[in-house]
Amino acid sequence: MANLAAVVGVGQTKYTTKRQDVSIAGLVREAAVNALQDADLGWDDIDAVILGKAPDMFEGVIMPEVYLTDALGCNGKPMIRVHTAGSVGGSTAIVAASHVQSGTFRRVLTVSFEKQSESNAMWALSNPQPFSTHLNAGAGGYFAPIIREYIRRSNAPKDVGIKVAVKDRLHGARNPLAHLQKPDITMQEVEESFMLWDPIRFLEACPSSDGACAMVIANEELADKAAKQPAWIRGVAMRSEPTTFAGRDEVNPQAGRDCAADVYKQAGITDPRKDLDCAEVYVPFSWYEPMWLENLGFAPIGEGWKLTMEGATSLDEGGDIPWNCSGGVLSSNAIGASGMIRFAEAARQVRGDAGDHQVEGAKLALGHAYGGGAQFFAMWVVGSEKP
Amino acid sequence: MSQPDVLNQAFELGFTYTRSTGPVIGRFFTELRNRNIVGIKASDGRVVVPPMEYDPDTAEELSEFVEVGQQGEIVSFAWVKEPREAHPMDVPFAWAMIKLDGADVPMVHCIAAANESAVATGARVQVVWADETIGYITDIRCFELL
Amino acid sequence: MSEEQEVVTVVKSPIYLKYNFTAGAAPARFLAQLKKGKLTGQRRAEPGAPVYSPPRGSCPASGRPTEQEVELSDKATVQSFTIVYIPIPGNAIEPPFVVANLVADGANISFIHLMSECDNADVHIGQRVQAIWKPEEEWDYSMDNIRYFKPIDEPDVPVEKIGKLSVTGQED
Amino acid sequence: MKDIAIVAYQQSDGVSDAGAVNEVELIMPVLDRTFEQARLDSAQDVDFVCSGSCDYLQGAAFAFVAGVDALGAVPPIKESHVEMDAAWALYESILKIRMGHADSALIYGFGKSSPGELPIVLSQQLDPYYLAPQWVDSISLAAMQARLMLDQGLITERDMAEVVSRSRRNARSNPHAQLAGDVSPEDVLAQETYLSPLRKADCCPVSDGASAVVIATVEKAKEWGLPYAIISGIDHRIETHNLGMRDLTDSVSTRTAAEHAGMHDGKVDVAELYAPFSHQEIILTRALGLGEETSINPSGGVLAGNLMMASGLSRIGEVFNRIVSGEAQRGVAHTTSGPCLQHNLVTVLEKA
Repeated sequence: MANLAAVVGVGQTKYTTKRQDVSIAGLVREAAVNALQDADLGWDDIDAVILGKAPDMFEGVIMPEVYLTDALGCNGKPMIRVHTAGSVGGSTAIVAASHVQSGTFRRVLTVSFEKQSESNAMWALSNPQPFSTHLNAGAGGYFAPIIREYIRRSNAPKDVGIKVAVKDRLHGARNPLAHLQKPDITMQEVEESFMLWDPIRFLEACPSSDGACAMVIANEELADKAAKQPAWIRGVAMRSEPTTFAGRDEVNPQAGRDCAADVYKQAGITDPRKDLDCAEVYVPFSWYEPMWLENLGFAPIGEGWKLTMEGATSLDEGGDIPWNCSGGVLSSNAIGASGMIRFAEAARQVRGDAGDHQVEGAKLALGHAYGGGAQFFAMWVVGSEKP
Repeated sequence: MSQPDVLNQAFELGFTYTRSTGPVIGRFFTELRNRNIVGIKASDGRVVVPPMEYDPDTAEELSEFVEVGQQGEIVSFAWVKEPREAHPMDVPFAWAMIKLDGADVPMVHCIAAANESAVATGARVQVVWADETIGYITDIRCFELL
Repeated sequence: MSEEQEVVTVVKSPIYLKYNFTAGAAPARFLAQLKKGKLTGQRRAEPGAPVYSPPRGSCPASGRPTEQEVELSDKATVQSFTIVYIPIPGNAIEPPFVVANLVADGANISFIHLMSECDNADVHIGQRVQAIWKPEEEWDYSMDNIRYFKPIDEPDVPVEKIGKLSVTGQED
Repeated sequence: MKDIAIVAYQQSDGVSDAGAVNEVELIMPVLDRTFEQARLDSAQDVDFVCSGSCDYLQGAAFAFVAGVDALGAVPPIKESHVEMDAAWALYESILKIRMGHADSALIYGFGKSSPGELPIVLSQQLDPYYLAPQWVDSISLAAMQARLMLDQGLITERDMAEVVSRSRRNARSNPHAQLAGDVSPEDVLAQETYLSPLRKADCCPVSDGASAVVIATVEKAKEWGLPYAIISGIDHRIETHNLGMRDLTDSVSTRTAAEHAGMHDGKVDVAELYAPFSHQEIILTRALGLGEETSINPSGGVLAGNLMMASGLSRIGEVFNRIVSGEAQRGVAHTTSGPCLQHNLVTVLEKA
């Protein structure tokens, strides 16, 4: 059995379009220092550093751990770099946890980041290779047809995506770190926003952000003595499947279903909507909330949108299973960090440390990330109580 | 199946990145634009050029700038007989680790020299500034032998 | 430091790397057929194995090489689509335009391509389309030999049959 | 902690240009042979898969995603990736087994370096403000490191030539080697300098290729009935990114990693060292304290062929081969990343 491990420190930067006041190292460092301060620890207390980010082309720095060694106090320590596309922030947290859960290290620091303003995400993600079609209009162009197929299958009303876009921005307005601050957003404003990739409107898509997120993960002995309430890691799971294959269900990928089943089993969850108090789920395009509600077993197939429309996932509407109280990816998207933000925000909830977006009395929370063509999944469940 | 045709095509993976410098690198570049070179004091007192943001030994943020000389000594070098297209010079030159006067840690930059035998470890060099300095590492066009 | 000048906070860093790309064996075979005006797919050399187009070298579900070449029809079915309202970097096409996930008859997987000669509002899942090719003298090792797909007057394919039609357009 | 064993290792031939072969076509044949050796049908038969690759080698984002197409990942598998040499993917897999979430794992690394100009590509892993914009290539940095050693009398050019000579001669018995032959130190010294003080022979070639390893708990290895070698220790350390603040004539991080991996707990019969340049093999040999009793780079090492992102994993595989063949009882494998040996991983393997 895995050794117990817990999040004992969380640190984030403010998410914003351009962090022009810091270098790449400065950005990463800021989140790391915040996590150490949150844990009331110093650099010497860290045994290893686990770094994650999406493609190196975003910043044009190859294998950036080589350059970030000193910013993360790693000289003489082990340092590892994870890259699993958009799910990387989540995968990185899981790899970091394995450093402790394996009994190999006592306490580690994990950091994920993206400084997207150094380049252009559309360019970095769509840069064509010779002999290939040049019709790749960014991530939205890829996911829009899958969303269209979901709408066809579920017969969901057209305004479900609009509702999610409003709900997550209202959540984001409670979170001072969120990139988009839109406390007055309305359904009409989203509906009237520019259509990008039909059926995805501008306000139904995530922004492009600079930012970093960090966590300190410690073993049982150290977590018991932690400065603040630890978030105990109750389950970790990853799954991958190929981008395309004949018969693949792109709307409801099996890798996501399997990953959820695995992490729920570890955490003793049989009914996620009932057993979990909240969830931070990777929703970069608004329609992915109802799709993942079904994929993750919060709602029967074809009925995820009903939860959304009933307000079940809304903090403001007093929903029973609030999703993305931090504002989610729709409010802040520093790609490499986005998955880790979900994991860290889940930890903040069960630590009772989520400020104005706290779900009262949250004891068990899900952190979720996905990447590639919705083919790479990483999830964890964290709880306020030691298992 | 038949043998495939071998299909080759050159392509360029290119972007002009916008890098925000933060205060330490920004100060160094600002000084370069004014044709000055500054280093930074590490926790153990060593002067590091170009200035590092964080100390390798203590991980602390560094902030104490020190102006250093524009001449220095070659600590080691590599002679580039056939410059690559990306290299800063199109004639043979040396890459070198150069310890500037007043610095304790060598920096890497290039040296213009007629031939390999003109360059030697311990030899003195001085900065050659670019015609126009813009606040970037290439404001130091190269070093030349004294 | 001189007082009148602003402190440097942002620099431009051009990073341009040159590569010489060589297409993989499976894509190269596919492209060589396209140059002859033929749309092909590939599959594992087993009866009933799924047909991939464009082929990438493996049957991703099994991880085995796709050693058998299969000629496909240039008729296809719309599996899904998006209407793109923003320009694509490096592509001259004027928005809004339809990018569709199309499954060619005889293939079991979709590829993306443009749809044109249609009312964007009428495009729908299950719709039948056919390739409009460039003039033969312009054919190259490229999927761009097909300019776009346009709707044809054939009945819609029921959703559960999309991706399962034979090369003749019949149910497999 | 559970004892973990290596049960299979395969590598493709190191070639200077793999030509009309994409990522998945590069990986599939190696995995085929690996599955055959481990008597597995596919990646479905292991509990975890982890790979190492680098997008910039071939200049395409998400190179590793294509790798998944070689795995037969339907139904979905537990899978992860490091943008590092696959030896670190092995490290991640070991943690996964130690924590009880897997009993077996497939690890693979691949790289197609030939499309780009590798030494220039690697310049972009340096400090993005001070060094990368100067396009300081990886060979030039190594050349400066070699000169420091020559100047300080720590090595001679002949010492370097002897490393090359032994590599080429050892490589004659390695069917996957790219450069092999009966080359004497005199032959090497007779070459003109390339990037002085380095000669071309002092530098590893650029290679395309892939390699793969299967690891499992010892119980699982026994259940499978396969010959195996035990991974008795593994550790890695990184050093400051400021080249001027490192003692480039030594490899402190290699020494630390070896100590933490328990290398000195017994005799080392064989060592496979990831030394892309001849003088770096000498630095590593000294940092590890290896003497006459250790056979160094019997495969020829990476001077005989350097499969970027897979070479480190291959070093571990080569030691495994020596142990299961009975040539060695105990061995050490070393992997490096970054300029001038900045980041080093040491694995200790023992006979079962």
